[in-house]
Amino acid sequence: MSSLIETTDLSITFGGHTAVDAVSISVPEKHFKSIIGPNGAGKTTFFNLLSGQLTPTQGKIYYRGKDITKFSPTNRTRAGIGRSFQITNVFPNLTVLENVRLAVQSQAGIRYQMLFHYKKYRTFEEKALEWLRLVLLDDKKGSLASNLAHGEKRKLEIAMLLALETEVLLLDEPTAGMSLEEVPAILEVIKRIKEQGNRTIILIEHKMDMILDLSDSVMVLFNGRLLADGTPEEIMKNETVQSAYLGGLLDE
Amino acid sequence: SSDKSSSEPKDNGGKKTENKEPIKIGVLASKTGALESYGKQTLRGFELGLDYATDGKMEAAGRKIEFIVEDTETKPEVAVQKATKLLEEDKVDFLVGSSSSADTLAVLPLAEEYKKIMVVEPAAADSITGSEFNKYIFHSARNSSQDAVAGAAAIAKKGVKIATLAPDYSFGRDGVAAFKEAAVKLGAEIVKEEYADPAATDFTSNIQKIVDAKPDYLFVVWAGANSPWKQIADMKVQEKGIKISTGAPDIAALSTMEPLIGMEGFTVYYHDLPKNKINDWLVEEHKKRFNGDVPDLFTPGGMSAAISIVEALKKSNGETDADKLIKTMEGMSFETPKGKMTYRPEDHQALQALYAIKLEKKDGVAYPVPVLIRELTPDETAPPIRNN
Amino acid sequence: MRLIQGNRMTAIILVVAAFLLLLPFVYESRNLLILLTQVFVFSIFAMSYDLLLGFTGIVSFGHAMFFGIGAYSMGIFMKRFEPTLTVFLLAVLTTIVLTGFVSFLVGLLTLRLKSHFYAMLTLSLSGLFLVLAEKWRTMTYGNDGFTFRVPELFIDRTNFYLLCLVVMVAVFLILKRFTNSPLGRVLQAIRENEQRTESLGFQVLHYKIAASVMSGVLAGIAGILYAISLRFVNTSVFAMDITLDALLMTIIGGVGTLIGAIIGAGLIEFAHHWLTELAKEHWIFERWIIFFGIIYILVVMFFPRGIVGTLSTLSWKRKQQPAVKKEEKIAG
Amino acid sequence: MNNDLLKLDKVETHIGQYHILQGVSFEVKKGEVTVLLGRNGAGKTTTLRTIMGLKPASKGSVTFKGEAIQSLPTYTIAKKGIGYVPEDQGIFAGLTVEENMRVAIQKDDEETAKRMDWILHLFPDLKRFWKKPGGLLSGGQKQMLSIARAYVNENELLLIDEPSKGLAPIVVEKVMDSIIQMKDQTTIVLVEQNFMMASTIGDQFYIIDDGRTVSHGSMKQLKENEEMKRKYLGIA
Amino acid sequence: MDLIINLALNGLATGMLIFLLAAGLTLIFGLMDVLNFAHGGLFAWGAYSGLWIYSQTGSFIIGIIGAILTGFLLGIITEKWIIKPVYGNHVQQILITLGLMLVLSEMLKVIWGPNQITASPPDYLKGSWELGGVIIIKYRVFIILVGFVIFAGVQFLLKKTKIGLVVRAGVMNKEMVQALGINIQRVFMFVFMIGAGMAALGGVLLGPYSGVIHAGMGMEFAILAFIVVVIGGMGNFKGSVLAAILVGLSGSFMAYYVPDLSLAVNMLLMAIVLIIRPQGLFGAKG
Ligand SMILES: Nc1ncnc2c1ncn2[C@@H]1O[C@H](COP(=O)(O)OP(=O)(O)OP(=O)(O)O)[C@@H](O)[C@H]1O
Ligand SMILES: Nc1ncnc2c1ncn2[C@@H]1O[C@H](COP(=O)(O)OP(=O)(O)OP(=O)(O)O)[C@@H](O)[C@H]1O
Ligand SMILES: [Mg+2]
Ligand SMILES: [Mg+2]
Repeated sequence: MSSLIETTDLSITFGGHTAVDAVSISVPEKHFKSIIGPNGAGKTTFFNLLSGQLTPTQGKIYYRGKDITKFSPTNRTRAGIGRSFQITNVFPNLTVLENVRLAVQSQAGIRYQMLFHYKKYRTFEEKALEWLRLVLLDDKKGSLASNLAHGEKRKLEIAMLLALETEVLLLDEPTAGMSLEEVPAILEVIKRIKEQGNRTIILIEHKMDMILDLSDSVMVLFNGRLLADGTPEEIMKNETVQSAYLGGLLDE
Repeated sequence: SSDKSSSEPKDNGGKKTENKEPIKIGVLASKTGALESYGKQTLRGFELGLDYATDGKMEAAGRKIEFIVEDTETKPEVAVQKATKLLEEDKVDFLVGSSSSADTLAVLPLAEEYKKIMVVEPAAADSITGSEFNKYIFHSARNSSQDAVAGAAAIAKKGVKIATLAPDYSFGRDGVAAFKEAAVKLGAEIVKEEYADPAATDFTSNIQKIVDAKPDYLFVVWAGANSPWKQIADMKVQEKGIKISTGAPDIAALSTMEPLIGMEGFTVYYHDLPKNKINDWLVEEHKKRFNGDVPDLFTPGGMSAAISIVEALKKSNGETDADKLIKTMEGMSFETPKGKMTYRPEDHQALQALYAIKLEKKDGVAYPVPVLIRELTPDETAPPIRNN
Repeated sequence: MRLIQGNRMTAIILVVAAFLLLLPFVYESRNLLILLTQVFVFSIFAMSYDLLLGFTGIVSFGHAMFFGIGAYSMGIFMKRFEPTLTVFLLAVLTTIVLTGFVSFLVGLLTLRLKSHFYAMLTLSLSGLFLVLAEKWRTMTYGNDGFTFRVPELFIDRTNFYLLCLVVMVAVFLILKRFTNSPLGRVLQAIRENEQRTESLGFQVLHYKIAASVMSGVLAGIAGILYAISLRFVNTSVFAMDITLDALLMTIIGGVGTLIGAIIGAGLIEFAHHWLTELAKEHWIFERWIIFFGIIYILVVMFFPRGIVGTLSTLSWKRKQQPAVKKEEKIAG
Repeated sequence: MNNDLLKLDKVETHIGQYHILQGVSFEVKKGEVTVLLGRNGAGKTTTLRTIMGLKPASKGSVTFKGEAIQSLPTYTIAKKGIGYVPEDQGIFAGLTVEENMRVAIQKDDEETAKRMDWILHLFPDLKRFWKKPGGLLSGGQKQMLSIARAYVNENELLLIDEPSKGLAPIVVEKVMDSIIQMKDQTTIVLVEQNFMMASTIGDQFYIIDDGRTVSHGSMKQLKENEEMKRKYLGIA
Repeated sequence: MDLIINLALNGLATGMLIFLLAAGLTLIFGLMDVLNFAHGGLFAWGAYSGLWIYSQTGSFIIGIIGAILTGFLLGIITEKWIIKPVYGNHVQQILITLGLMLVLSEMLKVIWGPNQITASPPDYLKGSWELGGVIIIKYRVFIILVGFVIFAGVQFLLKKTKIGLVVRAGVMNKEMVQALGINIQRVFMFVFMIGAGMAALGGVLLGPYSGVIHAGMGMEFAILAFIVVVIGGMGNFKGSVLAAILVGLSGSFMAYYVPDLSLAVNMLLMAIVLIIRPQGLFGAKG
């Protein structure tokens, strides 16, 4: 099985506290992997290492067999690793549409064009609208992002990631704060992307039903260390996971 | 406040002389900005000068004289803008000004472009009659070299060791260079040249070095509010046998020189130094008009500028053609509150008297008073010619 | 909708530009001409500043550095060589190279320094240029500065007026296009959220440098025109005041609007002119600077987003069409 | 008056020119947990912010212990004994966990110390990162800190906006426990999307849609009424 | 050796003086994140009002107290009318405080005239002691002492009360602080008032130090104060005192050993510090 993303011995230490501790994983192409673990286990930090927001103190990251450990976030995105953020991270004083349009523009590789009016690229706007429709946010396209309700910002966040059309999608709790009513729609989107079968997705979530529903495999982080990696069923049976992460919730 | 900016000629008789147009003089001065007090001195002096030279009639050779004042704000770009306005819109025949050297330098080429006489007052940079000179420029104010020569004349003698302290910009550097030349000529030796940040609050290092050089005199070239006097006193420079010498400034700044009482130096003007009729008139009239104030450092300069213009007009019979005026004014002598001044033909610098003085405490005066040691004659203070 | 609005805006601008173009031929006041020339020069300078402040979100306290480089390059070339058009072009070229180089380096530093710290660094760099101009006396004649001759063509104030007008309009159009280009949109994204821009796949540093160089070169050109208009240059071109002027003009007009920079420059220059004129009418206005200060304060209170910024929000509010909200550039 | 601790009567709130709340009314009884439910953008957060005085009501009244508070400044409202856990956590990023807590503490007495012990027991992670800047905490840790900050004072009423968001299941359980533990002293208004949590600890529910309260009842009713669940919550 | 001591002592005194100028700004700019360009104005008003009161009453101490009170008063007015509407918006802060700066410094000329005014210390602080080759200027010793007192006082205020914390929190998230029951508006006003009072104190102490005060002194020294706050690390009170001393000492020694650079020393120092340690010499990382 050829792996798309591989980490070896990946570690990062913040002033004495090792947030990610020698994690070696390998994610095959077109795979759907979920990461679970207690708060502060290092999940987001692990994402930050994959996407280049942080540089590991140790270890390597390979993408398609190529060492990308030293790549900047920009270059990783361009190489095909896109991510969404746990804490909403959009352009507050631009419109919703413009937020997504920028992602579409980047995807199209129009980066340094300064001679034409941006409206010349009409298709960008249409595409951006499509993405917004997909996440049920098209009615808010003219609002400033800062004026959105929390759940709406989460949707925008997802739209921006999808618009990048990267090969790898790193999703950090995409549905946190999204309403019960709308989670299914977003799930539907993710599922559809999965079914299209040409993307590799890594998902951080605390919603177990979602993880069980979607994942090909689940890895568990614990105090920065990789505790377990296996099929959802295996993981659910793991006792440490049950006692230290899930608690008694599933009993009901 | 009494300095009206554009004073219409006083309605004197109203008798129309044959010559049609009034003569217009545009005066550029800092009415705001860093040099506003200088600007105001000049303006008062200029107005008094016109009055004096025309016997209050405000006309010369039968033509009325009007003057228009513009504020340069002590900014070169404003000076240029205002000067152009004066030349283009008011069609002035003369320019007078201005308070800062930079403002003045910026305006000099305009005088040439519009072929109008510009009488520079009180800006002192050497380059006005030096590298930036053009033939339309007449410098009624003394220049930095004259100051320096006067400063040297007051203290330099054979075998005297002198250290200098000056702010680290054109004014200070030029001043020291000129002083050095003059002092060396008189046989003195310059043992140390110190330049300090003009905005410095601490002069320890400079003073320390000067003390270490053990000079007989410390000659200070300084301008601006932030001055080293207090620290010179605090560091007991005089107690170490080093005499201080500098140019006495205007009255407001004199009051900061309390610590220097006893120092010998020079001055451009202090109202009770010159003994002549014009000065008597100036002091009296000034007091009368400006509720008891005496004329200050640059008041006689403004007056001299006005007098020189009126004199030139009288001689040219009211003709304002610049070439003709230049011929008239080159070498022209005129009486001023500081005695006779002469525009040197070569570079149009007005040769004038300066005063060797000593600062003394006087009863009833809140500031140290410059007391005359001797008058330095125009010949004695004549600076080198540098306009080619 | 927006396009129509945009067109109307352009139309108004064209009409005004045409009017200004004809002005010297119908109206004889040289004084006004000079004042307007000054406005044009500072408009260019303020627009170049707006590119940084309003579009990229970079606060610089040292913009005078580029202005000064332009002014001195022109001055020194004109002083040292014959004031011909060839030398003029050489000076322009030198300015572009120098300001481009310096702004490139300074732009690199945005990588390392954020907000206040970057602002203060630029302040110190322009301070160092000031000292250099002071100390390199063989070249600059110290702080007194020097006068110089300019090419025949520019001696005539009308010609020079027209030149400045044309340059200003050109800079406006260039910057308009620049900021509305895909690249320009990325600049605004950087202003809003640098880190996110990065993870969208844009190389933030490249954009910041592009903006910095563009802005630096244009400021240099403003400096050139300034020097020619005075035919004199001294160290004041590197002073903090010059940067503050750009800052004030941009903010008063409305940050991130370009046209605001022009309006701000016009407003400040004219207010300045009128207030000093008033000083002759009534003694109270001798301290006209107080009124100037009060104007700033009132602008913030009544036009919190600058004149253009606030007016455009108002007119948009009046239309009340929440569905097609115009994109707003916020100040700050 | 009656035993309603908090009462909103036809509250309307504008943000800029937008009419966000267009008539929110509900009553909260002392000692109960009231849950606000509704779609994204329905106006739940705005309702809480209006109670806190952060987005003052333009119409209608907010009554706390019989006193109208809708036009009081936020800090006065908070001083009356209303604690708030905002949706975005509101962590002071540059301050350490300890400092975040210190800013929050209103009274430096024994009670507070006791509560602090209880809190640190509840969220041992906070103790672990006591000297760490709040901005560097993980998402869930921030959420804990935000809750902790509200717990540390003696509040009669707590407004909690989506506490379970970003928390591991086991921590969600702890938070639920803590709410149940506090119930006798503290009344709670909760916005929650985690229906399991909402339905476990809620006594009453209100559903907000398009800035209006459109339905309410006891949690028990809702849990049992499949049709209502489908209609308002899209779940079966 | 004498030389080194002389330079160090005077550098220290200058540093302390700069610290007094910058102390108010560390609160207003460093802590409250207000780009207050009117700081120099407050400072100049302290100098003028304080020295005027001193000349009227003959008591330097009363003059100092008067200056501080003037600073408080101006601080309250400024905060209420000028700063309050523009918290958190740097662009507006720049414009409105520059406006205020112009008004403040021109008003000085209206009231006290455009000329510079001499200022000398009271007799008991005049003159200097000479010990061997070391000259100790009394007034400078006084400045150093006052500097330490102010430092200790403000340090106490920030460390022993919640005020510093609350202000920082308020800058990061004003709404949240209020939701925690704190009247942040009042805290801000109080801190601004203290900052303005310290600026005024700096002003009145500067007068006798340099011997003269003038209306332009505000702008001249405000930049220095900004430099100190930035290289000390924003909002880091201890940092700003160290930075001020560093500026004082380096000015003193550079002027002696590398006089050619003395004009550039402050700017150079700031540039180097910022390039090497972007967050300021004593600032926290990040
Ligand atoms: N930049 C940083 N500096 C210091 N410590 C950090 C930094 N980023 C994260 N940490 C610490 O590393 C640990 C892991 O954080 P991370 O955000 O990866 O957790 P997580 O698994 O995503 O948790 P959650 O589920 O709460 O989001 C936490 O203890 C956090 O405090
Ligand atoms: N500052 C604002 N300006 C304009 N509209 C706003 C502003 N804040 C909120 N809104 C709008 O008000 C509506 C209600 O927002 P609110 O945050 O109360 O929703 P919510 O019910 O909490 O949603 P969520 O579940 O997503 O958190 C949303 O449509 C939102 O877009
Ligand atoms: Mg996380
Ligand atoms: Mg909400």
